[in-house]
Amino acid sequence: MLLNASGCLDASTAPDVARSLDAFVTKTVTPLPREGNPPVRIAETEVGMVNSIGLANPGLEAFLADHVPRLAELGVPLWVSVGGFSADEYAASCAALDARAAVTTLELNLSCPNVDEAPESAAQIVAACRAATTKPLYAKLAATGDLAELARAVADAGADGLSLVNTLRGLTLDERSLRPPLARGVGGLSGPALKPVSLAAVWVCRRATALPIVGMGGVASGRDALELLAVGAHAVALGTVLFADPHAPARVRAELAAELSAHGFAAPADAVGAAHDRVLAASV
Amino acid sequence: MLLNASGCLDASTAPDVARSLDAFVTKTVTPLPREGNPPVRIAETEVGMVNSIGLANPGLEAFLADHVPRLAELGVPLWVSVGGFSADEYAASCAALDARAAVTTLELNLSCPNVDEAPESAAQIVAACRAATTKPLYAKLAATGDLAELARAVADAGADGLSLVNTLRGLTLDERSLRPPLARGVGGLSGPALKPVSLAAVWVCRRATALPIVGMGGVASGRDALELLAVGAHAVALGTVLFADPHAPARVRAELAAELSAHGFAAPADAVGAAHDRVLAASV
Amino acid sequence: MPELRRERLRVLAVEQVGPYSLLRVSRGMLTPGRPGQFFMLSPPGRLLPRPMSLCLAPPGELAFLIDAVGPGTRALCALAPGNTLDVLGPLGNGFRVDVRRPLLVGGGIGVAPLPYLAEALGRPPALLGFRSEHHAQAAALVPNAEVVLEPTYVTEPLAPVARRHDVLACGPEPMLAAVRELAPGAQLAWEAPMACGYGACYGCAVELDGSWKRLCVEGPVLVAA
Amino acid sequence: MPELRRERLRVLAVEQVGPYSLLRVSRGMLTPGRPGQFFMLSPPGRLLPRPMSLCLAPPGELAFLIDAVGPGTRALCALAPGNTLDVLGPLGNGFRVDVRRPLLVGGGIGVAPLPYLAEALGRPPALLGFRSEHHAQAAALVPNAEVVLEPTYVTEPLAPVARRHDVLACGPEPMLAAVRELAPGAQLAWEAPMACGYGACYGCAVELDGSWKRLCVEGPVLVAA
Ligand SMILES: Cc1cc2nc3c(=O)[nH]c(=O)nc-3n(C[C@H](O)[C@H](O)[C@H](O)COP(=O)(O)OP(=O)(O)OC[C@H]3O[C@@H](n4cnc5c(N)ncnc54)[C@H](O)[C@@H]3O)c2cc1C
Ligand SMILES: Cc1cc2nc3c(=O)[nH]c(=O)nc-3n(C[C@H](O)[C@H](O)[C@H](O)COP(=O)(O)OP(=O)(O)OC[C@H]3O[C@@H](n4cnc5c(N)ncnc54)[C@H](O)[C@@H]3O)c2cc1C
Ligand SMILES: Cc1cc2nc3c(=O)[nH]c(=O)nc-3n(C[C@H](O)[C@H](O)[C@H](O)COP(=O)(O)O)c2cc1C
Ligand SMILES: Cc1cc2nc3c(=O)[nH]c(=O)nc-3n(C[C@H](O)[C@H](O)[C@H](O)COP(=O)(O)O)c2cc1C
Ligand code: FES
Ligand code: FES
Repeated sequence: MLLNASGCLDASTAPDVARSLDAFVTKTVTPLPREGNPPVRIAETEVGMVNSIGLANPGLEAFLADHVPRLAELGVPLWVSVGGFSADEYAASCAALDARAAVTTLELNLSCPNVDEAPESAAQIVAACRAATTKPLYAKLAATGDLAELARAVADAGADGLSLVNTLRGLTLDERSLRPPLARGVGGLSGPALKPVSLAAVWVCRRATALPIVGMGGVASGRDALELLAVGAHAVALGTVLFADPHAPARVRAELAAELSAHGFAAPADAVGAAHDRVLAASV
Repeated sequence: MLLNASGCLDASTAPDVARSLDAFVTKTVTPLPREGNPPVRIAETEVGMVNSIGLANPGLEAFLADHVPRLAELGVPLWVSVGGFSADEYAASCAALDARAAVTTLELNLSCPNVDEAPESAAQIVAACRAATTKPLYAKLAATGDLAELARAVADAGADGLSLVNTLRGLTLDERSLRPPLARGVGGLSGPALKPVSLAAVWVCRRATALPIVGMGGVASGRDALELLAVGAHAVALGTVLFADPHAPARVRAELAAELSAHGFAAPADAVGAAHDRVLAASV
Repeated sequence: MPELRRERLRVLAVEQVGPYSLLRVSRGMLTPGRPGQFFMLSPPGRLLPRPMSLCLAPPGELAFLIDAVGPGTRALCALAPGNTLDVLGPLGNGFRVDVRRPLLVGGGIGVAPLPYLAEALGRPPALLGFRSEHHAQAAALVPNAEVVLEPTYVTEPLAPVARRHDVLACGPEPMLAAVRELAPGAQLAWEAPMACGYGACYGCAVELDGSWKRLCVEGPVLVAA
Repeated sequence: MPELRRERLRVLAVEQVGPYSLLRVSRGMLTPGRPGQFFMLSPPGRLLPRPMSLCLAPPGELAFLIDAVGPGTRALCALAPGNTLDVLGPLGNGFRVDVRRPLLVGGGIGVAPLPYLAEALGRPPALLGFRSEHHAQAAALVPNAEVVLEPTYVTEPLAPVARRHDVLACGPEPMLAAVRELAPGAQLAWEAPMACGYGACYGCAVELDGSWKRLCVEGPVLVAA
C-alpha cells in the first residue's frame, strides 16, 4: 500500500498524483488557520532537505467546509493529519472529523519539529482522541527517545496504527554566507539521510507492538519501499521524493513489484516483517 | 582544535594519527571489562554506517594500569571517555581518573545507543561526577529529545562542556538476504547522514548554554569542520572518516585553513558561532 | 489542473553567454508553455530540482539561461551534450501577453524569460540592467534592448517612460520592488526557493495580500498592486 | 607500529579471471608487504574501504583478485585504466613463510592471497577447491595447483596428506574450520567485515582464546590451535 507523507502533496494542485496512491494523506490540519513560518522555509542538504513550513494550513473550519468535499471526490481513501497544541485541541478536531464519512483514517501528528509541542504526552493525546472518534487512529512519531516504550504507550492508549517517522531536527548552511538559509535556523530533516533512521524505528516498533505501521523517511525507490516492508511496515509513504518527481508513486510501485518478485515474494504482504523472520530463523 | 571521536581511533595501533590531533579521546571505558556485542558489528549504509560495537573495552582497572601510562607518552592531551550503567559507576570512574595527571579531560558518554542506559538522568550523572573530580567534564549527548533543555540541565549540574553528537539509532539491510547485517539488528548511525543533525544540535545548544562544544557527526572535510565551528562548536572531532582515511586529520586541518581564509577568518576562533552572528545581524 | 508532465530530455548543447550558460535540451513531449512559466530541472547528483524560466523555444527544443550560483545551477551548467536531464513543466502562471504597449524590463539573470516573451509580444522595446559588460552579453538574446550598466540602474531610464507602457519585468527583488513603485499594474516575475514547483511543499511562501501564498501556484508572475 | 601508508594509486588494468576481476594498480610508494597481509581499498562512491589480500606483486604494481559480491566490490571491479583509487596498507599479520613442507589450500575467492604466497614459498604444491569450472579459472594464477570442483571439497584430497605438511589456507569459514581439524598448527587466513583495517573501529571482532579480538590486529592469518 502506497501513500503520500503528510505535507508532501496537495491533492488540489496535483489530483492525478493523489489518485495514483492507495490513500491520500492531507497536510496537518490545526484547529485555527496557520500562516506557517516566514520564508526561507526549505533548503537542500547534502543527503536530504530541511524544512520549516510550520504547519501552514487553512484551519479546521475551512478544511471541513471547503477541502473535505473536494477531497472526497478524489476517489481514494482520505487520511486526515490532525495537529494541535493541546490534547483538547486534538480531540476536538477528531470529534469534528468523526462525522465525515469521506474521512477514512485520522493520523495524529505528534511530532512536528517546527512548532511548539502540546504539554501532554503522546499517549495522553491519543487517549483523548480515542474518546472522541471511532475512526482508525494512527500515531505519527519521530525517531527520538525510547521509541519502543512510546509505541507501547500509544498502543495502550488506543492507537490503531503507527506512522513512522517524522523529520529529525536538522540544519544546513549556505555555501557562501555560512548562514542557515532557513529563517528559523533549524528545520525538519527529510530525505535519504533519514532512511537508516526510519528503518530502525519501524524495526523497533514492530518488535514492541502489533500495530500496523506506515513506514516513511527517505523512500525514493522500490528497493527502499521493500526494505521498509521487510522491517515491518504494512504500508509505505512517499515524502520528499515527490518534490523531485510527482510521478514517483507509479515508478516506486513498478520497482517494488520487480523487487518483490526478485526476492521471491508473491505479494507485498508476504514481505512484511521478513527481515525479522530471517533473523529469528538464523538465531535458532 | 581537532580531536578524534571516542571509539574511532586506537592510539596503540595508530600512534602517529593520535599524535596528529590536538587531543586524543579514548574509547569509552566502563568499570568492568566488556567484550562488546557479538559480530557482525559494523555495516555500511547508503550515506553512513551503523555499528553495534557495544563499548568493548578493557575495564577501568586494566585501563588505569596498562593504558594510561602508554597514552601519557603520546604527548598530546588525553581525554578519557567514561561510561557506566549507573551514576555511581560514572562517579567512581571519575574519582579514579581524577588522580591521574596525564588525564586532562573527562568526557561522559551519556548516549551510547548500543547498551542499556543508566537509570539516572544525564544531569544526575553529571552532578555525581562533578562531586568526584575537579577535572573538566564534557557531557556527550545524542541528538534526541529536547536538546536545549538537556544542555541547560547538564550545565547546571556542573558540566564544563558538551560533546555533540553521539550516533542515532539506525538500521540497514543486506542487499540480497534482506537481513540486518548487524547481529543486534539496530546500531548507531554515524557518518555523512548525521551532519545536518549534528549542525542542528550544536546550533541549539550554543543558544541554550555558554558551554564550549566539541562538534562531531559526519565531518569528512575542512568545509564540514568550518560549518560546525560556524554553528558554535569550539572544537571538532573526527569519527567515521578516520576509518576510510587515517590521515584525515592532516587533510581536514589543511582544508579548514583554506576555508577559513576564503571566508575571511583570521583564526578558527573567529569562525566560532559566526552563523549565529550573521543571522542576528540580518534580523535587525 | 493541467497534467504534470515530466520527462527525461537529452542535452543538445550548453553555450556560454557572458557568465551565463544557455542549456539547450530536446523538447520531447513537453510543451514550452507561456512566457514566464517555468520548469523544474533535476541537476544530476542533487536531491531537489531547480526552477528555471523558459528562455527560448526553438523548434523541438527548450532552452534555459542559467547563472551558476550554487551546487544545483553548477551541476546544470556542467552538463554536456548527450547527457540526459529530468524536466517537469511548464509550471505556474506566466505573463499575460494581451497588453497594448509592452515594455520589457530585466535585471541580471532576470533576463532569462525575456527572449521567449519578446517573441510572443512581437519584439517590443526592452530595458536591461547588468552588473558588467560581461554580464550584458546576455542582452544579445533580447531584440530591441537598451542596456544600462551599474552603477546606473534600469529604473533610471524606466522612470520617465514607465507610465506610458505595460511593463513586464523580471529581476532581483530590489529591482522588482522599485519597478512596482514606478509602474503600478506591471507584471512582475518573482523568485523564491522552491522544492517542488507544483504546490506540494509549501516552501515557496511569499507575502501576497497580507498572507503567505505559494509563489509556484499563484505566480511566479504577479501583477503589482 | 609500522607507519600507516595511504596513497592514491592509478588503475593499470582490470582483467577477468573466470568470475573474478584482477585489479592491477601502480604501486606508488606503497610496499607489497608479506603474503597474507591485506590492503584497504576505497571503492569510488562508498563511505568505507574494503579489505583485499594482495594477490600478486609484479614490479611497480599491486594486484588484487576480487569477487564482486556487493556494492563495494562491484565498484572496485567497475574501475577502468586511468581511474585512481585510494589504498591503505599493507596491514595485519601475514603468513609466516619459515615453514619446511608448505602446502597451500584455497577455496573460492580464498585463492586470492595464494599466488603471492606461492612465489614467496618457492611454488609449493597447492590444493584449490572451486564451485565450478568457471571459478576454477583462477587456479591458473597458482603454480603447481591441483583443482577439485564441488560437490567434492578440498578437504577430501587434503585429509590423507594434511599431517605431512605445513598447511597455509584461505577460504570460506566452513572450509577453514574443516582444515583446522585436519591440520592442527595450520596457518589460516580469516575474514570479518572491517571498517578500518588498522585497529580503530573494533568492528572486526572474532572469537580467539575465548574472547573477541580484532582480526585486523591479531590476524588475518591465525595459527590453528
Ligand atoms: C520561478 C523561477 C524561475 C527561475 N528562473 C531562473 C532562470 O531562468 N535562470 C536562473 O539562472 N535562475 C533562475 N531561477 C533561480 C534559480 O532557481 C536558483 O538560482 C537556483 O535554484 C539556485 O540553486 P543552487 O543550488 O545553484 O544555489 P543555492 O545554493 O540554492 O543558492 C545559491 C544562492 O542563491 C540564493 N538563491 C537560491 N535560490 C534563490 C531564489 N529562487 N531566489 C533568490 N535567491 C536564491 C541562495 O540564497 C544562495 O545565496 C528561478 C527561480 C524561480 C523561483
Ligand atoms: C583480510 C581480508 C582480506 C580479503 N581479501 C579479499 C580478496 O582478496 N578478494 C576478495 O574478493 N575479497 C576479499 N575479502 C572479502 C571482501 O573484503 C568483501 O567481500 C567485501 O568487503 C564485500 O564488500 P561489498 O560491499 O562488495 O559487499 P557487502 O554488501 O559488504 O557484502 C556482500 C555479501 O558478502 C558478505 N560479506 C561481506 N564482507 C564479508 C567478509 N569479510 N567475510 C564474509 N562475508 C562477507 C556479506 O554479509 C554479504 O552477504 C577480504 C576480507 C578480509 C577481511
Ligand atoms: C516540506 C515538508 C512538509 C511536511 N509537513 C508535514 C506535516 O504537515 N505533517 C506531518 O505529519 N509531517 C509533515 N512532514 C513530514 C513528512 O510527512 C515525513 O514524515 C518526512 O518528510 C519523512 O519522509 P521523507 O523522507 O520521505 O520526506 C513534512 C515534510 C516535509 C519535507
Ligand atoms: C565504530 C564506532 C564506535 C564508537 N564508539 C564510541 C564510544 O565508545 N564512545 C562514544 O562516546 N562514542 C562512540 N562512537 C560515536 C562517535 O564518537 C561519534 O559520536 C559518532 O560516530 C559521530 O561522529 P562521526 O559521524 O564522525 O562518526 C562510536 C562510533 C563508531 C562509528
Ligand atoms: S515550490 Fe513547493 S509549493 Fe511551491
Ligand atoms: S577493522 Fe577496524 S578494528 Fe579491525
